[in-house]
Amino acid sequence: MGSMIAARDSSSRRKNYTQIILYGILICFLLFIPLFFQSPYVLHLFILTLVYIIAAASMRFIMTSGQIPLAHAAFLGLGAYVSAVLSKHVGLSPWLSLFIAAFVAMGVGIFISFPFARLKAFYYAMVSLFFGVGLLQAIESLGKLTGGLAGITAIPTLFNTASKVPYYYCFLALTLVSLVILYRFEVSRIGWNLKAIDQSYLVSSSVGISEVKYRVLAVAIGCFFVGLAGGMYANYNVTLSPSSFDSSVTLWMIIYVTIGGMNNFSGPIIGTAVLFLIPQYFSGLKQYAPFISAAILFLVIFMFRNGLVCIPGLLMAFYKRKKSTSKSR
Amino acid sequence: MTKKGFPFLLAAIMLAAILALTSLPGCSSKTTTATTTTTSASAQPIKTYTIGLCAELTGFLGAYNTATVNEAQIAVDMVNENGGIMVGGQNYLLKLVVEDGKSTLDGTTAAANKLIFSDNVKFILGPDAYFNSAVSGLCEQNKIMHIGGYCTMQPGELDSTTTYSFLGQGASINYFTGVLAYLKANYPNVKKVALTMPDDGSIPYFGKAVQQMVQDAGYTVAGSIIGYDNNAVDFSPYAAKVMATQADAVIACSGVVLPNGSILKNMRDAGSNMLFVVCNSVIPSDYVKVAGTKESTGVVDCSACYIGAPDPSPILQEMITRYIRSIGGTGALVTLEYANPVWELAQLFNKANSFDPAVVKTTFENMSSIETFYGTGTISGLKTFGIKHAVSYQLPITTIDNGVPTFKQWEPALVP
Amino acid sequence: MAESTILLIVATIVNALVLSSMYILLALGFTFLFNIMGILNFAHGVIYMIGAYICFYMATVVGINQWLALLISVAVVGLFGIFMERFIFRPFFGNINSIIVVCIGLITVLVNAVAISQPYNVQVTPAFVQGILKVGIVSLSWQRIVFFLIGVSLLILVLLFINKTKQGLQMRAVAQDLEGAILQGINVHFVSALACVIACALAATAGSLMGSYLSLTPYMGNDIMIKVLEILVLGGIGSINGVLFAGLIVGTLDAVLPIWLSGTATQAIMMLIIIVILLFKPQGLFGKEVRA
Amino acid sequence: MILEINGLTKNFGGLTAVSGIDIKVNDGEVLGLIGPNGAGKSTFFNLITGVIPPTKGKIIFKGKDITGKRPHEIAELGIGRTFQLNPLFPNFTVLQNVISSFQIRPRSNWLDTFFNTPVYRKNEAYILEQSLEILNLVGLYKVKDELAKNQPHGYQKMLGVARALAIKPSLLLLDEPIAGMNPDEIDNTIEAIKRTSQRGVTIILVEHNMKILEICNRVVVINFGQKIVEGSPQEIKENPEVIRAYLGSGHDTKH
Repeated sequence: MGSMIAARDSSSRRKNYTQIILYGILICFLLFIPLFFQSPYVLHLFILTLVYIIAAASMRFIMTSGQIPLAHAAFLGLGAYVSAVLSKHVGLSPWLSLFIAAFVAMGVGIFISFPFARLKAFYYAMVSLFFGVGLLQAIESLGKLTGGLAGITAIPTLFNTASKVPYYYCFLALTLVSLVILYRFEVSRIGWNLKAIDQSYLVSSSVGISEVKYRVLAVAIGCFFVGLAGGMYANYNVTLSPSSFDSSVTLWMIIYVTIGGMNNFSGPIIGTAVLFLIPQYFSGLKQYAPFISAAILFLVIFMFRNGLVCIPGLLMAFYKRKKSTSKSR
Repeated sequence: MTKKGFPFLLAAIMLAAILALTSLPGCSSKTTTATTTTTSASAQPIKTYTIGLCAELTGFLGAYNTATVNEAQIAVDMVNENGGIMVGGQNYLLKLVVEDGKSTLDGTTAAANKLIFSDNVKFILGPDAYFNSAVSGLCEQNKIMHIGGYCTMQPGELDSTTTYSFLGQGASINYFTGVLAYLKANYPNVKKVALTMPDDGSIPYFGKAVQQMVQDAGYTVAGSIIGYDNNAVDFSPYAAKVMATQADAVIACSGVVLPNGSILKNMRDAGSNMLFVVCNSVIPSDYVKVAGTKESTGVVDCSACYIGAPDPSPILQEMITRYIRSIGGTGALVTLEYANPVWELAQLFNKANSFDPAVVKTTFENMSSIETFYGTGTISGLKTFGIKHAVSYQLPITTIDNGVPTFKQWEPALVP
Repeated sequence: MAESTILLIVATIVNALVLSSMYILLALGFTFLFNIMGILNFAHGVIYMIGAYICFYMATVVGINQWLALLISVAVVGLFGIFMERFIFRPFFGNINSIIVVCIGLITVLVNAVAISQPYNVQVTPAFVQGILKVGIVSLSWQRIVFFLIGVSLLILVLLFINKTKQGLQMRAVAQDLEGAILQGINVHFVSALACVIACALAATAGSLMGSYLSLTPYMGNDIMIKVLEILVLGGIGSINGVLFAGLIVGTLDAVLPIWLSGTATQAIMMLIIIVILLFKPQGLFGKEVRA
Repeated sequence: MILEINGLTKNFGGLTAVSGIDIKVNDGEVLGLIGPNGAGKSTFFNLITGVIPPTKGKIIFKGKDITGKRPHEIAELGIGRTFQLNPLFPNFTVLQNVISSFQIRPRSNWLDTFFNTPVYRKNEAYILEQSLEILNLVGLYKVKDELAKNQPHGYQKMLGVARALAIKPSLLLLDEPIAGMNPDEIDNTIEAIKRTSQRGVTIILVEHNMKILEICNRVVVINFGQKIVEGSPQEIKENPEVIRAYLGSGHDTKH
């Protein structure tokens, strides 16, 4: 449907080209990052950003259907732990366990979303929050397998090297593929149906959109990608602990989405890049660093209600207004 | 779907982020670990040498580690004011760079990553407890020497695979040799003990070792180890559980002050007089804070927390003086969890005459004793960890009655 | 029955009652806010923490009587409630994502400010009431009994306020039908601010008391926030009776479950119980059917 | 006969909203369902379309029992409906509203959808053409690119009809299609309903505005959840029972 609506726009063809060129430049830029930065630490930050971008984008995908998945960080943890346990204790290849983790997360997501599909709005959000907390505690209480609160260490890694460059390229590829898939879902009829359910499940069911089916589908797709992100995280980071996936992480993921812009696909990407990378710059402030994140939050939420993605639109509108006022004079 | 302009923004933000990151300290290749500082007084330039400290400055260990990091800084100052260290005929001053692990394993991993790759340090001190496992593996991989603070004996913290990791301050297990000997001598009525421990995954390892030790010392352990949730809202159920064992004493193994103090308080509130034995690095007077003055009674504390022994060594005396000055407060509250590793590392540099972690490590392994703030420490641990990498030394035993901590005696402790 | 078993049972009952009453105080304020402003104030746990710290600071550093400190804490936090209503909730009325963002910002600022300003992470407010009540073999601390009584009397006060006073009536009117209430000439902003003040004051009371019963950490609000949400959803969002009932259930489970289970499994089982209840009663125990 | 309802009953707790209604609807007719507020008309629609399950009774559509089916399954069978309130997707444009409603025919499988295959594109092109045609039919073509929530009330109601038509229904349920409209809008709407009916769609409409009776072939009056009387519009207007129960109960007849 997206393509069709774009096709109505007579000037869309030219705009598409500029868009393709811009995305091309962006991707080239991302490809050259390891050449710009010799420091493994900066690459490390970029790699983590890529992981969180997948997580936040998949969270937004679920949120387009009107469900607020407050268990999303727990699913990230589920993916991470499944991949870690499979590769460390079962001895599977990390590459295999990564994808098994994604499917396990998807399976659990589907399993819970059938009963949860009865719950609306706040109840869904809260019950998924409890499920997330419970899931994490369950992971934690399996001490022998997961190391409990202390966490799990010495997880087999994807590449047998201390260098971070292969991880960067691999994760960049995985992230781009995931984003493209999520984007395709979003602009396809599936994505539109999710948005329709969000606006009115009653009306959408009256035209034949099955509420349960699409809500489950949204959770399944979202959980698959967040599970994948979790697996990537586990097999890159080598260590895992439950506290990295607790409910405050979910809330931060919602912040990534909201600050970036909930109504736009690039919202979570921009939000994650800004809110994950910028506070790192101030990490030298130690205990005072969290205030920087909070300051960004307040600034953006009070100035740009619709998130950072609305800035170009606002600028353009400002520019146009200025032009028209100068013309009228 | 309005998409126009978003690639622009995306690119701009990425660019901004990248530009910001390039100016991050340590990202530019110019930074080296040894920098020359010109001092006006001496003709010979004195260089500084940076060592890393991985600590949990925020999160549940936050305030505790802030204090221990403060001590580590004092120890560094003491080393520097005594003339620094001498390596290869060159005089160096030590510089401490601290990274925050946020009291999570992943945060600690990130902090260690930052120390290794961004601050380019070759020696990492800290962190404590199970967070060590996040650092040990990385240090092994990158051939960085690591001296941890406290150990809960979980896999990956210190074993034969972590050849670059050491424990500079006790090993948690050595507290028990001291306290059990003290209990035997002073509390002959105690026959049955209950054990409490945070349910953080260390029960199968640390808990098992402790249980074995307690049994070997001739005590019966009441029931199984009582594991509590570090984040529980209310600890009174655990207190009720401890009281229900009707043991003569309860030994609080590892864990931070909040749960232990709360359990103590709830036990006293409910009218139990059970002897409360604390075996971990917690400042005794913190118990008084958490449990209350009246409730803090009948407590035996064996930890690295020193409180007013009559005969401190000169360096300990110095440390206490400076510490009191630095917090501008009252009372000697010293846990020395990171200060001892600093002191040990300074000695090692002088002795090894090198900044190569492999050389320093070998030097450490070949030594049999090393000076600490608590007197001479022995290097051992082969039986417990499968590797001779743990420093143990005498520990102070303190009792608390009616909210007043009293130093009793030094108790020699040894990690087998 | 063995003596130890009796002791365990009595201790557990007392724990359950005290915990429940404090949980209910918190959850009641939270429900108030939700009913009247339609806002899920995720910062409620932090308000509780701030209340506890103000009371602690007044009682130990300034050195005044604990009860006076409690009143000061309630007053200060209540005023903060007005601030929150005006500058944080009103601009984002009805936008749940934005509210979450603002609340997280608030939590980050307050928690870290407290964490930095405190030299040690663990503090305890001095006991409000000293002494132990001995009944046969059972000993109970007076403090717990008093806390329970305070909790119950505050609950009764709040319920009386809602049901008997003009302002309470206005609140109920706003909760039921916002537009209708506006048409009736009710000052909705005033009612919202009042609800905010009451919610914050209740949280501050619970915090101050719990600061002495448990201990203070900058992070004490996080876990209690989950409890509040559990109570809210279990009771049925917006139902006052639901809060009372669910508060009792959650408090009791919290006191009972750790007796058999070791630490971390407790929360998992707790969540399982709540989710199962909710799957059978999707609107909570006392919730109304949502209109289509 | 397209729809047959036997003894349909719904209890909400102690309250009986609909009790034992029997109605037969013939192919191609326009059936009016009238009754005062709270007579159970909307509940009746919700029961037919599966939004709420009936307590008792049977609903047979084209010879098939559809009692207890889910709303989207009933929509797939070809029963379209509009709503009294929130009749649209507010954040979609008018055109998107209609396009989104094309769920049933033609249907691309999800692989086609995902990979944007020629089949999918052909289907979507067809859907676009159909949607524009429907918008023409209901007279909303001129506002097709505007957000639905910004439309006046009358347009929103018509959009509800357009949306219901998108599922190509053989039976269309209209819930108060002209309530709250001004006379102009009422005329337009009645025209549109007539046009729709001429295309062979069976229509049941609920209304308490008597004006709608002009276009009905047959009228059923319900009150307190029960069928009072059934007949041609003329008969209904003259039926004393109806006048007493409905027209005389405070509602003025001019309305």
